[in-house]
Amino acid sequence: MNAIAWGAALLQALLYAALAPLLVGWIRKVKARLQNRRGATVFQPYRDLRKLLLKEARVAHTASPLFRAAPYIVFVSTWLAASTVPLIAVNLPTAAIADIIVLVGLLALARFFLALAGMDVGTAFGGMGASREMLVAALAEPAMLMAVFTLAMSAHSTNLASVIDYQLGDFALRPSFLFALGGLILVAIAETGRIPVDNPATHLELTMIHEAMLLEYSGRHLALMEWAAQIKLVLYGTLIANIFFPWGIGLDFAPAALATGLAAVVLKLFTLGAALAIGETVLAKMRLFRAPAFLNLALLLALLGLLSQVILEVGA
Amino acid sequence: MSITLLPLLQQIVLVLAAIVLFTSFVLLSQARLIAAIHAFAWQGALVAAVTTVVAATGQTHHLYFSALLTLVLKALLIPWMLHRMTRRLALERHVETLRRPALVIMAAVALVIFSYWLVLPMVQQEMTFTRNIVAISLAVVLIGLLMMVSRQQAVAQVLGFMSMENGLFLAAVSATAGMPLVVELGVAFDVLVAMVLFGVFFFQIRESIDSLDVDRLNRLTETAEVGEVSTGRAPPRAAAGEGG
Amino acid sequence: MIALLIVLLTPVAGALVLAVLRPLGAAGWLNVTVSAITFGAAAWLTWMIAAGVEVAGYGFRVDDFNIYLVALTAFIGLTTSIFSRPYMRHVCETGLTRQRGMRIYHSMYQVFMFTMLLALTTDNLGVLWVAVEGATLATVLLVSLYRTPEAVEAAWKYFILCGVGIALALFGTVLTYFAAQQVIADPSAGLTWSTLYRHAGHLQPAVMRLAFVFLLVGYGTKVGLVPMHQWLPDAHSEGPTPMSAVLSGLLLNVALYAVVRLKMLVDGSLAESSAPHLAGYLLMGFGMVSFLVAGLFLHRQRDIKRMFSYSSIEHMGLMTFAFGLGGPLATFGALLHMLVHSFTKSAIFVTVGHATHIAGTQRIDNIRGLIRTQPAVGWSLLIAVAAIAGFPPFGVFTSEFLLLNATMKAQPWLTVALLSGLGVAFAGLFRHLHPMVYGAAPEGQKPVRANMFPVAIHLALVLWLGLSIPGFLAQWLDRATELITGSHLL
Amino acid sequence: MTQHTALLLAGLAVLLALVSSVVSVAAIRVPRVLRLLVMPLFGLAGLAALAAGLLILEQGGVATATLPMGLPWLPSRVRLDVLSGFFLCVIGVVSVAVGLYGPAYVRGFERGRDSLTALGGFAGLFLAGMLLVVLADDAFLFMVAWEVMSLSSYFLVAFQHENAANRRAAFLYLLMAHIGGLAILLGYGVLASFGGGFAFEAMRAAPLSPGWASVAFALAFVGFGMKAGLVPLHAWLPEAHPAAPSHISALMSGVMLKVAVYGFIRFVFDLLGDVHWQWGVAVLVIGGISALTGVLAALMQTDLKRLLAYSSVENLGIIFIGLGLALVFLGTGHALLGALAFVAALYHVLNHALFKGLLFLGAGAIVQSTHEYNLEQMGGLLRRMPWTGLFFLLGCISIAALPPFNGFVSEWLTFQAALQAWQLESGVLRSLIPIVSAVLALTGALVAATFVKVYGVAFLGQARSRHVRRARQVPLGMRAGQGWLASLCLLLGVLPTTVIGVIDVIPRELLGAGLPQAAAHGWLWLTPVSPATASYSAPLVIVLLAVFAGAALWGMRRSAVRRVRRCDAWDCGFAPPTVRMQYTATAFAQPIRQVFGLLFHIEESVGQREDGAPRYQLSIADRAWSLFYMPVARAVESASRRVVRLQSGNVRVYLGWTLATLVLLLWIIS
Repeated sequence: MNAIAWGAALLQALLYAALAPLLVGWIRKVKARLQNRRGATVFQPYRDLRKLLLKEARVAHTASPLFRAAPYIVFVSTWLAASTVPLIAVNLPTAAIADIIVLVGLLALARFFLALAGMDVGTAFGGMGASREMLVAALAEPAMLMAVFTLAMSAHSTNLASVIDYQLGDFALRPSFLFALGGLILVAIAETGRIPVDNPATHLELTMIHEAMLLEYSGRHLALMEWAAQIKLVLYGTLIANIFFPWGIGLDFAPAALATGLAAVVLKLFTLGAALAIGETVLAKMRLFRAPAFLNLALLLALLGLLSQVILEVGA
Repeated sequence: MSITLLPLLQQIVLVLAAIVLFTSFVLLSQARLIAAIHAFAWQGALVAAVTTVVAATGQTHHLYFSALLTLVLKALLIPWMLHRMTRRLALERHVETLRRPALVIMAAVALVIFSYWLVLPMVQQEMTFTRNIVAISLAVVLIGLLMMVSRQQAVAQVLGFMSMENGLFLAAVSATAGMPLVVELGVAFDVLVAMVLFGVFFFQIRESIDSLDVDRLNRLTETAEVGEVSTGRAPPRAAAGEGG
Repeated sequence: MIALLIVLLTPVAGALVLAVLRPLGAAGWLNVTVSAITFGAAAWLTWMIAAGVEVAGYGFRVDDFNIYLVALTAFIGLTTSIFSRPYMRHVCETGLTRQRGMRIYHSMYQVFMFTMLLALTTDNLGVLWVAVEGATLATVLLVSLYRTPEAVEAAWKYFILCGVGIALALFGTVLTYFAAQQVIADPSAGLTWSTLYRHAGHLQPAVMRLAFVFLLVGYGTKVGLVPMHQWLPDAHSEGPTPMSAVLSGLLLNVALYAVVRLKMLVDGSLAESSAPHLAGYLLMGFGMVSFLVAGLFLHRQRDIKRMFSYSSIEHMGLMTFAFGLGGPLATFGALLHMLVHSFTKSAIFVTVGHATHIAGTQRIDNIRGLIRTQPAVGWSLLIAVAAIAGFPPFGVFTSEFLLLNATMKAQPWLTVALLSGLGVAFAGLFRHLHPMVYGAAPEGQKPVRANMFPVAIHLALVLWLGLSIPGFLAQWLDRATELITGSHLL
Repeated sequence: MTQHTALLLAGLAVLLALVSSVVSVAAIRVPRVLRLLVMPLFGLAGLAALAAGLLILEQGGVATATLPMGLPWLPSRVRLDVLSGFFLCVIGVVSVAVGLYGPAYVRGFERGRDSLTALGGFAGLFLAGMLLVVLADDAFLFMVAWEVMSLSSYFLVAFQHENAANRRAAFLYLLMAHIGGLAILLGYGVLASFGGGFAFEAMRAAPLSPGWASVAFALAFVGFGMKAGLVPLHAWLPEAHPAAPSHISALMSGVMLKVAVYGFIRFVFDLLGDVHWQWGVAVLVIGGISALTGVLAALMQTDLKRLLAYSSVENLGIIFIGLGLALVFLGTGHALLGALAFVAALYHVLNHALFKGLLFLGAGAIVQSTHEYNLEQMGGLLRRMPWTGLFFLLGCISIAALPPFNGFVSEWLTFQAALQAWQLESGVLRSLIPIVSAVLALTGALVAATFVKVYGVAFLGQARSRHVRRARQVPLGMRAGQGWLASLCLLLGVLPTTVIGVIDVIPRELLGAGLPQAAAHGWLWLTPVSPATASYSAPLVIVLLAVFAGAALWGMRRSAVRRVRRCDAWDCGFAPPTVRMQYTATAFAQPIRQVFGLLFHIEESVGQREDGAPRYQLSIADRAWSLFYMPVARAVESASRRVVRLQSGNVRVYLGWTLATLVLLLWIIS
């Protein structure tokens, strides 16, 4: 049993890594269609990664060893964070190893090194990106924690698996979850660097955040960073999908259950991706200093969720 | 109780005491230094007289001695010393301008009433006589202090001080029939030494601010601002000695 | 008895000899010797008392309360004389005073010691008064020793204010005598403290109340209670430093001692009256006012010696408050505080003397970088002030600890005032101390010949008292406490 | 009997500390003594304290002894229980590091004019004082030790006193320490007057009415909070800690603040006994404010040591949040949850001692090799001092509460405690605690930002000034000191279960409730309440990280070209970046400054320098000054100005005062 559980955990870890580019490709595709372009195939991101991996890496003279270590740390911690989120089945051992707070912590670790890497070479852009990233994170992280605390307080657990079990167990239309969902979505948008907070497809120095930190990277280092970003996107998508709409996720590790779980989650992710794409097409990127307002809204929503949980759902 | 019931000697005591009080009023309002010294001498003489009378009433013989002491010290020696000093300081003609004399006199009167009111609670029948004497002497003491407050002339201040001492003597002899002899002597000695020292200081003050106006002894203060202090305070090296 | 006689007569003899002794060095040494003999005799006397020998008679009375002050007085007299020998030589070299001045200084020093010891050991209120007045007369010449205008002015103010105060005290004494005559047959015993204390219950309250006010204002002037304190900073700042040391370390104590003795009488007589604790409340009021006001004064000082004299006022206020508070704990604390304050404060004045010689001035703004110039002086000043500010492990903290807790028990809300006062005073001291000891030394500032032995010994004692109060001293203070309050602490 | 061995060891520690301070007198003549003898003794004292603490912690129980000092009716007694033991460990760990670090570090002062005796002597006294505070068993000894600690650390702050700023800092520090000490003294006074004695047993037995208990609590909170640097009583801390030599700063920030925490715990949880949840609310609020304002202030600093000092304010805030939670839970009768929050606070006490000590030692290393405090002048140090760089990085990760390091564990525990708020009956508390945890979360994120800034500006990029470019590796001893703390940071991050298993004895003996579940599932699993509620397995996280990293590397090897070519920075193809084009610390903080600016007095001005070049000025002031400190100072000043009128200088006025007093009194009595 335990071996199977670990196997499933490993499987879904690999799935995360494997599916991540696909989701990005899908979002790009949808966006292209919405903009009346044909757009590249949904598998384009895989090709990009492969291309980057085959290129030689170039490192600035002024870079320190940390510059070369960072991509691995970022990739690994993001990946580990992702693999603790039940993708196709609940009750994974990884979920027990690391609960929601650890998840946030691992993402913070990744961000920490990402920002340091940005500052390492000593270019203005890198510093700018790091500074802005930390600002966004400083506001997004509490919102994220508050949102998950809302779940945790009603589920009496910070263990994602048990939260999902709880959701599946006795589902009710909870105002707190509504707020939490809203908050989490906003956080996800900010954290994954999507419009309107950041624009993944631009190198206009005044607007970029995430890209500014990657400017100096190339070759496999860049590949790892990009890949990590894609995994992060899937992670947030899965978090939203599987916590708030857990139906279909496998309750045991029988192949059938896993298959349905996979199908279900892929379906959910593609819907979310489509929604995101639509959002990005209709919205415009906002000025950096309106981002705090955006994130304060997220924090407010999350906090309201927590309070309404406390006030309205006593004993829940 | 009314004065008529008192034995004659005690009546005399009361009369003398009243005159002592009057003399201290004279001291308070006397602007001419020499005259003030004379008034002070008279006061001393009167205190001595009181002492003798009390001695006669109470057959307490050592009081004769202290009466003699008082007479010599307060009526003769100290006035004489003051006289000499005023002459050596060329102050015979000195006339002090009293500020608001009426007010000062009023205050003095108030003090007299106050001190009488103070001693009222000492109610014990056989004591009314002494009680009143205590009131008088307390008044004399307070008026002496008032005089020191109101006069800015060093010699006049000393006069005030000495008339306080007179008040004390009066209290000592009339209320308590005299202190133990050792104390009397000690007090007298102290007063004498004090007088000598006062003499020394007159000259020291004179040479330091070439006047005896105590209002001009105002260098040692906290209220002065720093700049002024640097000039006003002791030339520091002089005050504390050369370093190293 | 012999010991007592030696204690009293040695200074007198010393004073007579020193008044005529011309050679300077010899005078200095003789001064030390005389003080040493006095101290030896005092130690002997102390030992006798500790052994339980009754020393009384001829109008003298040595009990647990005054004996420790006698020992303290003799001891500080000795250490100060040790310090004053080189110091005054130095002063003499700078030509501030002449041979004659030195003769006056030395003999008056001994006269002062004599009056102090007399005031402490006598059993007669009149003699007590005479002695305290004598102390004034002895020191007033020393204050004006340098003959600078300021010195003369200070001396005059000192003389006038203390003279008036003392005169009022005499009036109080007369009234006490007056009250005594109603109850004590033998008129000659009418001023004997022990007799009075025995009959305290019968003394007429109305008279005693009146008397106590005069005595309090009178002796309070010498204690330096606000608002009769104005002479104190002047006299301390203008007189020679050894004088300041003994004034702060001894004279104030003796005056306070007199007040406490008289309070004991008044408490006895007022016991059945409407306001039994009147004396205590008066003392508390004066003490608290002096304590707070002096603390505020510290903030606006420009002269280092004035500053520390204000801190003396502050501590005197604290002790007065404690004695007024009454109760064994407070009294014990007050007695202890008297001890440690005298040690610390005289140590401070000794150090300040050296500091002023180093900087050549008493102005705080011109005293800089002492630690750089002469670490011994700088550090001693710093540590001594830390001690006087009530930092452990020094004894002042111990006594303040006791006082605070006594207040806490008796009048909880007054502790707030006490604490804020301590804070204010502390800030006042250190804001001036900091620039003096720290920082770079100004140009051409040179170290001086300094004899830090008295400082070291005083601070060592204070440290010892702070870490642990030796048993015999505790017993001793406790007996004194019992004498004053009538109840044990231990 | 082992308890007594522990107590003996503790005594030995105190003794060694005192000896080290006495020995350092010899440094007047022979400066070498300081680094050859004093510092090693210091380290040994730390070692002894550590040993004593560990011994008593794993033995449990209590040992007492009586010292030949103190008041006649109150001989000073020392008492070693598990709480004291824990704090002995905290003191010991950092002191050992300082003992390793010190010898090489103090070399820097041998050429200076400042007295080495003062440095060594007061450091020894400082340590002895802290140890005695933890050991004291009666209020008197406690106060003595407490003030010895304050006083000696004050002398150390004033050590380099030729710098006027240091003098000011020292004065402010001593003043506030004194006032805080008086408040504590008063608090003990309340207990003593009810309990009838200064011995701690008597105080434990004191029958207090809730009102008086609250008074005592308030006094203790003010007194210890002032020492712990809680906002708004923190003003001295960012001034004093940077002023001291760095190894002392490490002790002050890492240890002395913890001693204040110890005092608070001893006073509130032990002596006061039954707590009220209202106190907890007060502590929570103050703790939250301290944490947030502390980290924001830290983020805006450009002086490295000041920044670290402010972050100490923040960390103490977190600790007090934990204690506040404990008070709330205990006050509402949830002993187990109280124990959980309590353990979280203790764990953070230990962690903060470790990483703040580490960071200050690192700062000291930087200062010694570059003589630079200002971040704006640093840069590129990682390549010049790799070891310090590495250790400092570990410190940054720990303090930023990132897994798998120790900072994360304590923050995780605090969150877990906060998340149990649903068990409380009162809705107010249930909604207050989440808000506090939100503040905690915000704080955590800002800390990360702060230390990204510190590390990025100081160690990454390129040197911004010549003397920094000439920085050299520091001697082995200094590296060893940092290494010791860094490795402990990692260890406590990886093996939290074991550590908590040890700490658990403290709440069990102090509060009567422990965490039975915490270590119930083996050393791998940390499950504070129950596995279903929350679980964290740091070792497995490490393992998985390693596995994934292995996988990634393996993948890279197979698929990617291994060559790496060095070239100029691309920087969007602009001109090759120069040193002055780097993002500065000020610039880094600018966005956050703009968002949270209203908490501070911020004055920005862009002007012209005399040479015509544009000039940017920025001043950030703590609002606490204008709100709390200036009014008091002004009040005292004006009061004294009024009072000195008494000393008008005119003798007649003086006589008038005498007369007036006399008349007044006479009037009063009759």
